[in-house]
Amino acid sequence: MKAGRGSGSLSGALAPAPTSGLGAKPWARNLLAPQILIPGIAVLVGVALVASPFLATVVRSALAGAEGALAPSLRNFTTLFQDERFYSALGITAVTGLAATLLSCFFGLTLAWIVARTDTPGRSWFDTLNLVPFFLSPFVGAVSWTYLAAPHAGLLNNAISRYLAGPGDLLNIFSIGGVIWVLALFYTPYVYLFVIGPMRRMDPALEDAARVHGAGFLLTVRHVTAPLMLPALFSGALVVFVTSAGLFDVPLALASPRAIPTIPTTVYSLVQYPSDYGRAATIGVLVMAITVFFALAQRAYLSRRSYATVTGKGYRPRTVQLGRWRYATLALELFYVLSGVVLPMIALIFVSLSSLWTGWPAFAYMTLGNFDQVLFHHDLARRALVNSLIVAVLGATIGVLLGTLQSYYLQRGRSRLRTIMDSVLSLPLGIPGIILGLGFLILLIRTPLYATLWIILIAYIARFLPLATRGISAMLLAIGGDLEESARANGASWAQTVRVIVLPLIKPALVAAWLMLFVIFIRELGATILLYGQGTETISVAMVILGEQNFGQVAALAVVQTLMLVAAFMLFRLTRSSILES
Amino acid sequence: MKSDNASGRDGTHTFVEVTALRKNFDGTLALQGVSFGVARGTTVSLLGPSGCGKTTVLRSIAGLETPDAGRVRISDTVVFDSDGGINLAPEVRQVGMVFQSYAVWPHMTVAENVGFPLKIRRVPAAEIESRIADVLALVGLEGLGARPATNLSGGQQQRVALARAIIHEPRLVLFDEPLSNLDAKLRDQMRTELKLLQNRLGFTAIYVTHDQEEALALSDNVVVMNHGLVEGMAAPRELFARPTTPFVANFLGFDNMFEGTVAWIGDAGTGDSSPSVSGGAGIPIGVTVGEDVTLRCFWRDGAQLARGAPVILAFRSERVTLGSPGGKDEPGSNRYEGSVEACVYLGTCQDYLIEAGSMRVRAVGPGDSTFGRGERVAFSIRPEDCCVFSGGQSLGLKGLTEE
Amino acid sequence: MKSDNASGRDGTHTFVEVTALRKNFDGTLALQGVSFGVARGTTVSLLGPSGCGKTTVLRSIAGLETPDAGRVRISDTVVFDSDGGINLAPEVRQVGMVFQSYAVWPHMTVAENVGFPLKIRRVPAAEIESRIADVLALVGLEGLGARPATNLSGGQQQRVALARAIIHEPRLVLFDEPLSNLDAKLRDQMRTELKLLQNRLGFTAIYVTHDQEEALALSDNVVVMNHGLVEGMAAPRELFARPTTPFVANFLGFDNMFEGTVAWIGDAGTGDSSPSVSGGAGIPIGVTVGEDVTLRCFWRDGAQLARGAPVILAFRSERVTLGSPGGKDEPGSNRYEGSVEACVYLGTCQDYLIEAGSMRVRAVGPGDSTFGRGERVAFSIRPEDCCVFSGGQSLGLKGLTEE
Amino acid sequence: AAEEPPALKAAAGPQKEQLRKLVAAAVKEGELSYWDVVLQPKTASIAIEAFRKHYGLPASFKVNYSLARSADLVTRVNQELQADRVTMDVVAIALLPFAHEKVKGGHIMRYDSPQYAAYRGVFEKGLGKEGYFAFNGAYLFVPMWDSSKLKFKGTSWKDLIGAVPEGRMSMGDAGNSVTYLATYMGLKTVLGVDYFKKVATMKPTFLVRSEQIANQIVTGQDQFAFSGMPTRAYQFNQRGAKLQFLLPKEGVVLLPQAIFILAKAPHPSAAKLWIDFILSEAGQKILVENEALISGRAGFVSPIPDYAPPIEKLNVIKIDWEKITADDQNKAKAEWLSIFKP
Ligand SMILES: Nc1ncnc2c1ncn2[C@@H]1O[C@H](COP(=O)(O)OP(=O)(O)OP(=O)(O)O)[C@@H](O)[C@H]1O
Ligand SMILES: Nc1ncnc2c1ncn2[C@@H]1O[C@H](COP(=O)(O)OP(=O)(O)OP(=O)(O)O)[C@@H](O)[C@H]1O
Ligand SMILES: [Mg+2]
Ligand SMILES: [Mg+2]
Repeated sequence: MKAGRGSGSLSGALAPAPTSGLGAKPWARNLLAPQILIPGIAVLVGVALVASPFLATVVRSALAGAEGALAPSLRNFTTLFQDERFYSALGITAVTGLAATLLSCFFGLTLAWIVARTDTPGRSWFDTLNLVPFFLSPFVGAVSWTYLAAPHAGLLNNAISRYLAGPGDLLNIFSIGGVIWVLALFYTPYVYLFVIGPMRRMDPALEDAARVHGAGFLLTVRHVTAPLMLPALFSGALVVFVTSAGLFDVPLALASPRAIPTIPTTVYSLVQYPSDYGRAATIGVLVMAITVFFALAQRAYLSRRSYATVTGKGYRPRTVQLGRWRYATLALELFYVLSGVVLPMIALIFVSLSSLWTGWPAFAYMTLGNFDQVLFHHDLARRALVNSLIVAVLGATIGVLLGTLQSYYLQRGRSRLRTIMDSVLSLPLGIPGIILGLGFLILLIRTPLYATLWIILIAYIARFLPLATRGISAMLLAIGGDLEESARANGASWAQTVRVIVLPLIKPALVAAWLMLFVIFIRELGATILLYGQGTETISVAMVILGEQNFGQVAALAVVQTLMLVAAFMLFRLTRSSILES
Repeated sequence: MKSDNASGRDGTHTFVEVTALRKNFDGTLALQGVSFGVARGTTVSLLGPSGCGKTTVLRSIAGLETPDAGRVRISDTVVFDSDGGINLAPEVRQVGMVFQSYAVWPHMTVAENVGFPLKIRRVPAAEIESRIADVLALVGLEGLGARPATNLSGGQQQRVALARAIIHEPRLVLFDEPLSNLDAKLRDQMRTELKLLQNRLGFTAIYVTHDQEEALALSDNVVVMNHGLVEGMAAPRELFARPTTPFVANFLGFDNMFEGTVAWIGDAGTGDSSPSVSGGAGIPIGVTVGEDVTLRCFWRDGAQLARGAPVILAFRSERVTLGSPGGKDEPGSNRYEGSVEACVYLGTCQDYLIEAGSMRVRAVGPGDSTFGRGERVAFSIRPEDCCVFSGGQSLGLKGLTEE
Repeated sequence: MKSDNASGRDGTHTFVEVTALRKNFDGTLALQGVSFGVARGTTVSLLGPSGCGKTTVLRSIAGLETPDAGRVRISDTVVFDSDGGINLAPEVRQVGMVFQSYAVWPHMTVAENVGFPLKIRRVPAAEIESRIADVLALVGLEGLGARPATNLSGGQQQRVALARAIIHEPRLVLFDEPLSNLDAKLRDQMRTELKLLQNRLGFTAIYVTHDQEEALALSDNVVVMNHGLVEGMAAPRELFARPTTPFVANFLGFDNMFEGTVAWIGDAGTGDSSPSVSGGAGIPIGVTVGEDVTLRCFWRDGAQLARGAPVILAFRSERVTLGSPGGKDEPGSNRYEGSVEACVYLGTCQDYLIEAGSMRVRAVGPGDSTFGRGERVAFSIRPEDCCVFSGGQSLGLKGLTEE
Repeated sequence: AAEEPPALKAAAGPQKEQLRKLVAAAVKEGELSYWDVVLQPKTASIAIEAFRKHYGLPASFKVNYSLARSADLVTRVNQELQADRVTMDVVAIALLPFAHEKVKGGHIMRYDSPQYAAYRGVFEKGLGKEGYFAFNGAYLFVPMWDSSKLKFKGTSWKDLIGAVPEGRMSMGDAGNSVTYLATYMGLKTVLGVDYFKKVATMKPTFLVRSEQIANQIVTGQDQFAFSGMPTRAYQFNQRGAKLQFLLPKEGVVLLPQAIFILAKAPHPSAAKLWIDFILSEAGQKILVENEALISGRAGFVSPIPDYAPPIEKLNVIKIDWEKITADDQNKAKAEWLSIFKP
């Protein structure tokens, strides 16, 4: 039987219905609908933000010659590819990046599992503590670790030689291992942030099934838990790999002193006078290519399988009773918190309280002078605190707004361009901060934005928007579209639906994204260093300036900055609604 | 209600009219031209297997999906017309909808969920409150208004979704498998409540389900869908008694289906000289199933039928009568013997799987019947209980059993 | 099998023995002392409403939950004993388990899912492959091994979970509501398949469900649970015919339940002089329900019963016989008249809600019965079909109806 | 004004009139933008305060001071020039080749400061360019150690070789800092490439920040610094350290901070006044006292001769900064890298 017969008697005779349409072409009206228009604009803004530094970088990479006499050429590429030092830098960066990514994935996944799924004592505390290294920032972390593990001078080495009669250079932070260690420690929170949500939402029966069918604890983790976290893990790993590979200050502090070449320090060298921006941009282009490659590979890999782990019925979050293993997980947690938070903070505090740091706390040098200088006497430091706060609050707010709209487009939109946009919008993750700063400098120097906070703000948003978009997208993905549709069907317009349904539901992700942007903006340096002007210095710029003279003051500023960030974070945790956590 | 003049203007009595809807999802033809109508105040069920396009139809009516072609009219408003370029936004279509997943908003209390449609319509707060209380009482959730919506059991959440869909007294309520997530007991209960509610409020309803009992229990008309097409549309009793296609038959519980050939037509059978039995308006025919068994049944389709033509024979397991073997062979009763292959005790009844030659017949016996596994048993099917379809239609059946 | 000497040692024939399990979840007494045994090769169902502790019992047996007290023995191994401090890890208990949510690993193919228990046990790859093929054939999933597990329909996923649970030939298979996510048609089908499979493989099974049909269909013994306690344990037919408590009765489909008082005991009724009817082993009594109606039934409990004592009367809607009003009143037949309040067509049958004085009776009539809403109708219940419980037990009923 | 500011008091005749005009113009301009790569903000505040007093500028007159890293400042200047949107007035940078390059490009304002009279010697030695820039202070990188930890008695660059075990000496990273590179280029002319190859066998660690170089000697991580900065020794010793440095007999590379006005400076008059002040006796005193920089001013008496010796006392290695091109520097950088970071 065909549809014709199925239409039945009731609808047999059709009379022309009154036409109540607007008369406009359907596609035109579609484009003007707010749910298309507003996210669309956000995406266009995002593309514009990507396009300018991207184009600047690409164009600059294709220009060679002396400053002022640049000509289009592929020389940058050919000379780069003939440079052996480039290849060894590439190799070392790949090794450190991969090792750091693997290690931070291990830590991030394990810690998230411990906090979300086990009965390890004190896990609600660890939920906060695991994120503190994120506030310390890798650079401050690297510096702190040099105070801890520099040969012959680090606190740990000194302790070993003093109390254990060991050699004074047992630990050497100035090595590839040191770079990996610090990167892993301080990028772990990224993975943790990406993984903890899915971990909380995973159906524990999937693990139970493995246990019952003969897999011991470790085999279960290997065969079930870890693979199921792959999508989130991949997102986190991608961010860690790309940003850690582009981060210059950690290798500069830890690898360069021992003449270990890396890509980010090579880029840093290239932009030092006498500078070679062409070659730096060329490396930037390659890094972007790698970013895109990884993003596409991730997408391709994930699209082959389904990772939906939330099964509605019969699902009840359960914690694993670890028994005696509780102490093992507790030990791992303590180890991480000790390495990532406690020890670096102790080192920083010691240094910040010393007028002269001699490698061991000495009562004779104790002083509060560094804090006094930073907090009350340094115009620069105080101005920088204010500027950073303004940029961070404003930037994080704008970033979350754009990120929300972009994720809405990426997750809910119908456009065919969605997948391409997803890759395009994540491009800035692969642009080294200083190159991106240069791009914006070239672009905006003729505008009134030059030497204002706005130019910094724009660069920050351009660079880190993908992080917000990724985080919010993940949450939006987890929330069924039917919650919105039922609001529409019940009479709410799109705007009302977004306000009353979508935003409250994704609030945890919004808060997380805001926090992430806020923190990053407070401490970002690479993109700022060329863009700050007189009166628009940020905290990181102040740290660099202070770092030329007195590291005690830098340590004091770092302590202040960290306390400020952690306080902001605690405030958020307290006010955060726990509806979706349960 | 607005719709009062709809019938006058259109010359029909349909309140909702869906015409030739087509929808293509990246190559999946979800709808291939679906048309049906719903009379005012009645319930139409869309029934069909998973993936046949039921939800897509419903979403197209609600405005949540934009079909590629077709027309949807609700009351006297054309809400969608691909030719006229009309596509009203969901919020102006003024319908209520209950989602398969409930779609109860987890960040709101029960009262906030239920009061949402009124709040959106800027009804005064005091009135909202009293109407929430009324409608919660109606669905049996008195006093639970202040609870977070996620603290409810599945059945209660379903009622919240229902209350939300009817609080603004929509002219049309759409239900997308609202009961499929409930366990059997609760499902029965909610079914009854839904029916009572509709009687009381008198809204028009379109009800999507893949459960035949639900469709039969709740609706005035059933539209059976398959692969994006309407396979049949009729009132429940008609549909249940005389399914029009093998697909519909199978879907409506004709759980014994066999391919066979026509052995004889009319009273003058060849091998079997059984006397004529008045079987409604059909011609008695014989259908050979497997190698040896020929069943007597009636051909009700007006179409010509030739001897030896391939047909499909179908009957329900509940219509199979069981008895001890060796009894007398009543003429025209299709009585056979076989052995019990499996038997499942279900309390009020027992399910049997009986092997008789090349046929495997499902049968239902009373709860206290005592045929054991491997035992010989006699079974008979009345010719009136058999449905015969011409064999060309077996395609639909194939698509179904594959699932 | 290992268990051969178990009976000898223990002096019992139970293969699984659960003794006095207690479990407290932050104040919720999930289990308050649950004991039961399962004979080798048989199936025991745990039946009970949501939240009664069924899953907790099953998980305790599997080792996924650590009870606060009690003992669990599987074959001749004590796998858990709170006194002896024994608590074996799940992976060494050698059971198979089918989870309510299937818990099919979405990142593996069907074959990988099914082969997992063997891979973990380091069975050679070639053998794994052949055994996967065998077991997939067994559950009817031939050729689907290479598919991603999530590309399957619900019913197919359920079979994957089943195949995974039996591939390593466990001595005990645990099922946690394996069919509750399926629609009615598929559920029926899977039920039959499960039964056949167990017959073929002969494993011992514990089966958790809240669906009475499932419990009755699949098991040799049914344990009815309520609020962390065992309410009754019996073979399906026994349980179905003579539930021991009102709770069990209600749960097993006695959908008409009334509180009443004993009007007369023995043959000498007061107001009603009906003659004695041989009703099994019970004493005939009269029970007054509401203001005016007195039903004749049998008291089977050995306990003493006084006139005027509060009792609970229960019967099934399927056992109510419907007829036209005004017919003759057969003696002892509990025949009354009422009017149809609601009527739901279900195809093979129709559900009626009948109001007769202060009683509201649910009844099931044949699919082709034609009593309309508001129509007068006569109904009767045979005394043998009524169950009477002493009124002190009404507590259990209350807890149930609240849900 | 009843009370004449010191600058006007000191001047006389037509000069006085000119100065008065200049001050008036500067007041009208209202502010000044000054970029530097060395001066700490604290020092800058002292200088700015003195500057205002010296010329009697109102409190509303703003001197915007920024400290930047050399490479970033170079980029910034280049970008502003390319975009023809100059916001900086005075720039001080220890990169003479860069300053010469900008003079050639016509980007530096010609200004004959009255103070240049005291800088003849500087111009003669090729450490400045008459009419365009002199230097407000110079610094240098020399061997340094902690006298409480190491007894070192050497007098020559060559005495460094083998003075401490492998891996216990730090060195300025010429791959990442142009000032260390310039030092290398200068030293190479007197010590030769082979000398540096020997240094490389000591497996030095490479640091950029002079602060860190000094600190690592204090903590004992390094026993010796190849590129110690006397300024740091001064500052650390004030806090209790015992740093000591050596001015080797072969000579040192002096790194003068060229200070100049950009041709399109938005506040040229204020800029001229600033140059005049910084190069004056008073200005130089502030810089030397606070930053231990070496003054190029003739007749200037250093208040801390131990750390900032008078320029005449130094054996400055002669370098023709004007001839050095970016290309030369790139070549030297590559050479340094191949020696130290093969
Ligand atoms: N957004 C979509 N994108 C792609 N395909 C879709 C989409 N929505 C539906 N389909 C496909 O269209 C067909 C009809 O889907 P629909 O949801 O209407 O089925 P249904 O009858 O409601 O099924 P069910 O009973 O499983 O809910 C299916 O094949 C489905 O896979
Ligand atoms: N991990 C847990 N934490 C707290 N309470 C729990 C936990 N697991 C079970 N409970 C509680 O214990 C009781 C028994 O739960 P259980 O899951 O055994 O019930 P069930 O009979 O399987 O119910 P259902 O049919 O809904 O699956 C319930 O009240 C439940 O809320
Ligand atoms: Mg659907
Ligand atoms: Mg359960």
